[in-house]
Amino acid sequence: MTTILIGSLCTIGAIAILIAAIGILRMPDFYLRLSVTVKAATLGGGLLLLSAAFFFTGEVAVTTKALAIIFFLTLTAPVAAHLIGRAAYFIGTEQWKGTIRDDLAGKYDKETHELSSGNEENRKNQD
Amino acid sequence: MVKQFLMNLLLAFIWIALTGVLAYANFMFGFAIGFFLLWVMNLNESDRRYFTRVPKIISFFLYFLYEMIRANVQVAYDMITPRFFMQPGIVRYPMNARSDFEINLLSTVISLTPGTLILDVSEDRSVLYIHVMYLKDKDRFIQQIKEGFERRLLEIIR
Amino acid sequence: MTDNTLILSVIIHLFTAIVLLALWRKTVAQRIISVVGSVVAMVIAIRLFTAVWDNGILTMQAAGWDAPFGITFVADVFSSTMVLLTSFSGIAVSIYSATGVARGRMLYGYFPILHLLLMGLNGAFLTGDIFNLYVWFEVIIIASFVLMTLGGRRAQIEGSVKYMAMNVLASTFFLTGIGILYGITGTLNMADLSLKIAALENRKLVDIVSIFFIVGFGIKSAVFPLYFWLPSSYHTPPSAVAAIFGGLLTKVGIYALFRVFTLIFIPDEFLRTLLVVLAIFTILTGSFGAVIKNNIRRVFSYLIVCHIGFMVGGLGMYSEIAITGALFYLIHDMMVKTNIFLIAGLIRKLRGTMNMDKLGGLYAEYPLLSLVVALVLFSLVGIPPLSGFWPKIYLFEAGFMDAQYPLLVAIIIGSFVTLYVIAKLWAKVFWKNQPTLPAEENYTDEFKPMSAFRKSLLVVPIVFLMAIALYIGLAAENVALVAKHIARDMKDMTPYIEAVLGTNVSP
Amino acid sequence: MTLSTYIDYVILPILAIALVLVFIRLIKGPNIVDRVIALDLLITIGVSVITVYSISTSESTFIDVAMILALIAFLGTIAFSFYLEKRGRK
Amino acid sequence: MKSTILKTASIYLLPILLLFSIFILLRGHYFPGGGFVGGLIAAIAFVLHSFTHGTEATLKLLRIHPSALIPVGLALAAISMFAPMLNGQPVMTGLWFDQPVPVIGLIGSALFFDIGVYVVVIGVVLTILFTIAQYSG
Amino acid sequence: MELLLVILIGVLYATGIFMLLRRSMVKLLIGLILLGNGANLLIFLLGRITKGAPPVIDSAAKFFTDVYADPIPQALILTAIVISFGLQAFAIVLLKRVYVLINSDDLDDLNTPEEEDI
Amino acid sequence: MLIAVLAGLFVSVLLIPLGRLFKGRLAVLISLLPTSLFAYFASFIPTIANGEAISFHYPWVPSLGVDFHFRLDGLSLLFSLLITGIGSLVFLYASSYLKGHRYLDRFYAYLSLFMASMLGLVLADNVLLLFIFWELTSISSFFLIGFNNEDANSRKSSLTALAVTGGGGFLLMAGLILMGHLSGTYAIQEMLNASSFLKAHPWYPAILALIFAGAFTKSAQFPFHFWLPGAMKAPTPISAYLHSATMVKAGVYLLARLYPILGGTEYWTYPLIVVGGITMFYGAFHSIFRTDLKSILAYSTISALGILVFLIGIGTEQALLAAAVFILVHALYKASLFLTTGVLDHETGTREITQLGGLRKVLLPLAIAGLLAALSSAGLPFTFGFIGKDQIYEATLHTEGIMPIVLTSLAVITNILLLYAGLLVGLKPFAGKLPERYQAVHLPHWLMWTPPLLLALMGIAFGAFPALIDASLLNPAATAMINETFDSPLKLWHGFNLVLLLSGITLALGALLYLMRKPSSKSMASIERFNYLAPQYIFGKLARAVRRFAARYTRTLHNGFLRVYLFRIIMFAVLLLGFRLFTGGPIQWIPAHLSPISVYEVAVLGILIAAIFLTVNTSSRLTAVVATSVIGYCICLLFVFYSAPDLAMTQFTIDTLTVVLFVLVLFRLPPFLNLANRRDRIRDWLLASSFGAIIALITIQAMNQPFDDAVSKFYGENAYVLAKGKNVVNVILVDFRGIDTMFEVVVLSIAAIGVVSLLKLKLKASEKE
Ligand code: NA
Ligand code: NA
Repeated sequence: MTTILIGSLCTIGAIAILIAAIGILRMPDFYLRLSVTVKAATLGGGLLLLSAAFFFTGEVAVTTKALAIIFFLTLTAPVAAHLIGRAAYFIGTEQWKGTIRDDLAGKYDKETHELSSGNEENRKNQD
Repeated sequence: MVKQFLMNLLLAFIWIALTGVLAYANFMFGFAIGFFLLWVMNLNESDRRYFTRVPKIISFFLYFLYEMIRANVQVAYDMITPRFFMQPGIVRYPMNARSDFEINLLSTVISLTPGTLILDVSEDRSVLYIHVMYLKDKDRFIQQIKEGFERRLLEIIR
Repeated sequence: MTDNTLILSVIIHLFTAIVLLALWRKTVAQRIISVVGSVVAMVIAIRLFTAVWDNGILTMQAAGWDAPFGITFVADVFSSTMVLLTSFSGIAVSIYSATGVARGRMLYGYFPILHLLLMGLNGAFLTGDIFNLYVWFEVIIIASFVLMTLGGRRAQIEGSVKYMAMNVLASTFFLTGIGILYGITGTLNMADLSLKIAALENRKLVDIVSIFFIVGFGIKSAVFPLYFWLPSSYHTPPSAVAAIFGGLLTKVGIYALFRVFTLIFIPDEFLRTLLVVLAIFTILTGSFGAVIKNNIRRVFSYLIVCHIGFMVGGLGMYSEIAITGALFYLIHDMMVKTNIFLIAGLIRKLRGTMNMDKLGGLYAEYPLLSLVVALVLFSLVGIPPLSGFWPKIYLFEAGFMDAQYPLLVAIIIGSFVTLYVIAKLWAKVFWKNQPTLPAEENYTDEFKPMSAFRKSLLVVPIVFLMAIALYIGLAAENVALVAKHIARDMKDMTPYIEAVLGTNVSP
Repeated sequence: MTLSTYIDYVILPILAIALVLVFIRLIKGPNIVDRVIALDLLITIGVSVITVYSISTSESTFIDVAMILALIAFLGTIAFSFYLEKRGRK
Repeated sequence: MKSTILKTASIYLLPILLLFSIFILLRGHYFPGGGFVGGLIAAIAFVLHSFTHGTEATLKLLRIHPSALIPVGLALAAISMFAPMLNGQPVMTGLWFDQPVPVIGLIGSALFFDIGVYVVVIGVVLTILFTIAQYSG
Repeated sequence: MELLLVILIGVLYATGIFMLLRRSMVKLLIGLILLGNGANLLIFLLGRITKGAPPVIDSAAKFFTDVYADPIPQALILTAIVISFGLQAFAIVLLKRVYVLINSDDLDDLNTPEEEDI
Repeated sequence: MLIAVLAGLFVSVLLIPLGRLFKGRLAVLISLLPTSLFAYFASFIPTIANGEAISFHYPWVPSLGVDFHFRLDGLSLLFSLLITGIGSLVFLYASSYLKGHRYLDRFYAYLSLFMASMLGLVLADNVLLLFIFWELTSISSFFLIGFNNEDANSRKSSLTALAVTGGGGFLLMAGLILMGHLSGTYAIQEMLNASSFLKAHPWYPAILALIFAGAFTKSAQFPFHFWLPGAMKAPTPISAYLHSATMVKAGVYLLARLYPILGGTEYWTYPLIVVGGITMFYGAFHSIFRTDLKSILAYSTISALGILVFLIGIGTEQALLAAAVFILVHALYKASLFLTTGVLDHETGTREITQLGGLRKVLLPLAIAGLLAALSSAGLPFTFGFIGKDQIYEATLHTEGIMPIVLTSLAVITNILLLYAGLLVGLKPFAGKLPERYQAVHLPHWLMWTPPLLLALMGIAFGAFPALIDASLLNPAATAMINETFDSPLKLWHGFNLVLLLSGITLALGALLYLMRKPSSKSMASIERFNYLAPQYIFGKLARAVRRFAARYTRTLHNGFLRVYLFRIIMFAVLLLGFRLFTGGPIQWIPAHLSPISVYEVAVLGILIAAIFLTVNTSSRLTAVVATSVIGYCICLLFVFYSAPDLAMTQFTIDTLTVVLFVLVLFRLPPFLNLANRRDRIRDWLLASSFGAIIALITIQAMNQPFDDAVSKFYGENAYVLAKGKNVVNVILVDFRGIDTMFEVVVLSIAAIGVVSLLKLKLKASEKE
């Protein structure tokens, strides 16, 4: 019973990861690749870890660790994605030609890298 | 609320000590029993937030899981089919979330669902810039997030 | 029999270094502690030497695990002699540094690293485990690497990049050799390796492994054609550092060569010939370089290379008498080479330069000091009966015995060039009048205005090492006995192996 | 078919293919940021591989390795972002 | 780096990583881990903190300069290495308390040695990285 | 599998050496890293490899009851890794200094003429 | 006797601190040293004359067979007396000659040291001990010749002298050691027993060649003679001492001393006769072209040394006796002439023969000394020189074959020229008219004119009454050389025979030459035209060529390019390893036990190898860093697959930190440039890949060996039981091999300190070292 559960969790996880891999290879621009991979991989990794947690139920410490890893992956992956995405934007990484909107354009201060919320402009527009 | 949570934890550990089985399932079981006992004991108390919050957390978690799987499948389908039908863009999203913790949680959640990714938070912490894969209508997207993740999340935290 | 005392010479430097680190930026206290530490280290080294000389090989099985399971430390006459000589050089450099090294360098860890370097050397001499030897080598490399860059002048940086690249490459060879050695024997203990390698049927593989050690240690000891790092770097650091380098660093490579090629690999005809050929080229290369250089330290650097050839040649001939000669030379060389770099530093203090063309008039101005220097320089040359003379007798005898005429010729050329170069140096630096230099190169004599105490801190180490060199020369019999003892040990390592493994190994 | 063989012959090969695909992206680039995220993804897949491998061999000790990877992998990504941002500001 | 998200995340991550590093340190004798890896993880925790808050802030958080950890750790390791000599045993011989302690297991000189290594590694890594960061910044 | 690892080791040594022979100091450092990895793997392989049996004694047992990987090469490599990390860290900072000095990492530019000796 | 030898050494050491006291009047007191030594050695004359020898033995370095082993026999007594006797006069003379000199104390220190070395040399009864003193004479003469060290020529001359004699010294050392090695002893008396063995040994010619090299360089034989005229840069008392009785005679002494062991064969005779003959003629011929008094003396000294070598080469009893006589004759008149020249130089300020004349009017005692010495050198009857010359002719005439004619005529010509030279120095300055400018010249302090006079008078005295020294000194000396007693009293009058006739011819032609030929700077110039043929010139050219070659060699090898150095080192390793790998036995290609291959391993390996090539080929630094970390992480995966969790953890954390480090440091570095051309890259690839291939092959060879897992087993069995840990790797790290860990941590600490200092330390300009 557990074996089947573990097996299917593994399978789904592995497929999620494979999709992430296909995604990073196929996606036409950096932001899309980033978007796809971060979560698919986190999901896949999480599922595989979950199956490990089930597999090692006899050893509490191991299960804890597996859960801790899941927790960590979900915590850190978005942060890392945010940082590298931001950096990519700074160095002017090109977006796909099919991109339909860029609200970030012109919002960064060239010198300080401070990001404005755009509220001031909105207010100005309203005035 | 914190007091009740700690009490609940304590009860769970006592349960483990009593049964002598140090296993996850046993802990969960002890926690559930404790929760139930505390719920019964606190029926007449004024501050009952703890007891409404736990089910909310669980429901948020389930919602998140559903969203994630749904979006994942959508993206996966797009990925393995030869033609892309996405319409990506970067969207400016004004948040209701204010504290660092709230912003973090919100952005994590948004980022973890496929199709959306937080690129940055504005300096004054009022706006999120989100990269969206399937951006049909900007306003509808903002509406979705507001009604979906942000409302549910703030309900739990605040 | 396990004996803790032999690790004391490592511990003393480690704890001195730790205390010095705790006294970060307190330069006065550092100077005192460093000298005290060196003195204690010397006392320990003397006691170790006498203990080994009187009672035979001492071993210590670290953590109490019998060899070959733990790391063994062994003090035989060879290693305890090296430790003793290191302590002499150490104390001299430690005292000299008190005024000879800029305060800025002391603020950034000069003294602790100096002691860690000395510790590394002692460790390398005392260990009986091949991988542990690698660790000690790395301690030595990184410490010398830091000492070399300390101060960050351009020449220093240039020198240390080259030093680093080639020495790390040497370590890679060494490490690769260890890996293969472990793969074919399953042990790291050198005494155990000795037995296992001797029993190995695949001699070809043994030969191949030994080549890794030849290349690795050959780079460290600056043997042709692996010597390039030495003349690229030894002229760059402060003289006190150069003294340690010149006196001890290449010698630890020589030590390792001797240790490994007498204990683990007994060189066959091919390897012996190889060593002899390398020795010849090393001597000639060093000689040619020394002849044309004009900077005192560059000259000395090439002389190091030249004289390394003498020792490697001794190993290559491999007879007891040849090894005795090489070891005698090693003992002499460690004391004298340390000193000549200290002297170069002193000259720099006096004149602000080490360029022979810009130097002069030292004999007229500092006659007594010059005589001391002369004694050291002539010891280096081997003017009989000074220290460098005696080993050559052994080497010549060995050369005739073994019919190694090209090597003999090379040794004669090397000796002659040393004589000529040193005499030229003497004439240019001490005899010649101080030439008038262009205004921008005007020097100030930093030495003269010093207090008598500070002056003595510079001079005493030189005199101390000179006295040791004189002892080596005039009481050559004692040194000869030591060298002979070691050579005899090397010809029959059974006592060493039995002391380490604690079993009876009948040959 | 045991779980172990299933993992060895199905799951691990899938993950291996994923690794290779990601690595192709790493080689192709074209930007340094592409490579950085490919690297990040490689590590995440590495975590998965180790996890699955530990199930296959029933050796829980490998989970510890996976944990360390998960904990500190993103430091590299952060460092690269840090660098790119600083360089961008120059 | 000016990133609210990272800043907030690092506030949670620092104690978690530190806790984890101690965990890895203490169990090294029984499971993979030990002073070395533990020290590296602890150092990485602080490095992460310094990335977002700046080196100065991290130094303030540490209270003592990391370079001061080096002699402390070295001394700890060295003393636990040489302590057996006072007993007349060879250096590095393990000295053990008889009673095991929960989680850690038996306490002995090997543990103190490992702790010394842990401290040195933290000191070394942070000294190197902070010095570079200050120099570049 | 061993044969493939042997090839890998050969490639690591070869490329390490090749990088060592470049003019750029960054490449030099990378070359040293590659060589270090090669040496580590060589030690590892020559200690004979074992799959899925780490040298950790079972919590219930007092010694190994089954096959286990040779722990000695692992300990040696660990030491070697740490040592090369120390060296690399220092070398990388040295690279920085070199760059500040000559505004490039071309080692040929670092050579100073002998006349500038003091 | 040890004290006698070392007394000079003590005095010279004492002079270092006490030198100031002896700079003035007290300087004379130092002469007590040689005079008392002279008296000491003179007291042995009767004993030695009786055919006895005095030995003294004191152990020093028995391991090497070098002891203080001294022996006083006829030969060494003759030399000892010369050294101390002439030494006494030179010491006295110098106290006045160099009166008030700034470095008079140094002068005496060097001179005492030199005298001690010379004494040691002639008294040593052990070839290595002899060699030690031999080298000490070289080094102390280096200081003496370079005494006027502020003069560039003086420095150059002393360097040349040291280079020539020192170089010869090393060859001599080789010869002596070879000799000692073959005979099993370094003691001369014991070597005598090995004489016939040595002479029959195939290495005998080599021994001779090496020993001759030492003797010829020291005794200024052609073509190594050129250092000697240069050595005239020394103050005249030094020249007098070095070139009459001591330094240059050392080579002659050595040959004489070794004659009983090695002499008498063809290998011995012909080289010595040829070299000695050439030298005696060459020196004499050159002397007549010089106009500087000391130069003339220098070349005549060379000639005289040639004669001595020549005589020892002939090696008959007469020849050796002649040598003994001529050693003494030459010492006396040459010292006298040098000292006379010194006074002339001192008083007139010139040594130019063309400018000097008529000085007998103001320097009468000197004129007498000069004349007597000149006559002695001319071999006028009733002078000691006459006996010397007679003996030489006796010797040459008593050789075999056509040799008598050739050798005798050579000797006659040489002697004619020498006679001319002697007259030039001893007579010319005093004869004729006194030039105006020398009217004011007056006689110097008596310490300066008595020594030459005394020496000259002795020359006459010994000539008139040879019995004074015949049996007591000369016969024992010759005996020591021959090693068998013989009786041949010196005679003034051999009767009217061929020898007398030759002496007459010599005298007549020499005097004629003196009267006919006026020395001029023109004649000097004429010989200088042939300088390019002179050995000095050729040696100089050779030395320059060697220097040029050395410079070229050094710059080619050590050209400053790190990559070239690395290339050579690796090339060396590849050649050696390759040679050993492909010789002496087959290469096994397939290891015995292989584990199965799985997909994921292959994938990781493939990625690894691809990442390696990406690292190598990328033009972006950052990509290189990314690719390097991929390599690290993949290796980490391999470590997991092959059961090394601790390694995997460490590799991973360290790789991550390395990335951080790289990234922090790489700021603002420009992209890689492809700085190497195609050819270089191909060459480097060839070398690198052959190295990689060799490593791979060696690994396979090593894997074929059965693995010995005793140590590993021990760890597995005892890690928990004895060391109380279950993670065996960790147990090894903190217990079994804890020492490694302790000091690996030290490595890290040093690296950290290094980083701090490298980045923070900025030395002030004033902080030089
Ligand atoms: Na999303
Ligand atoms: Na560990």
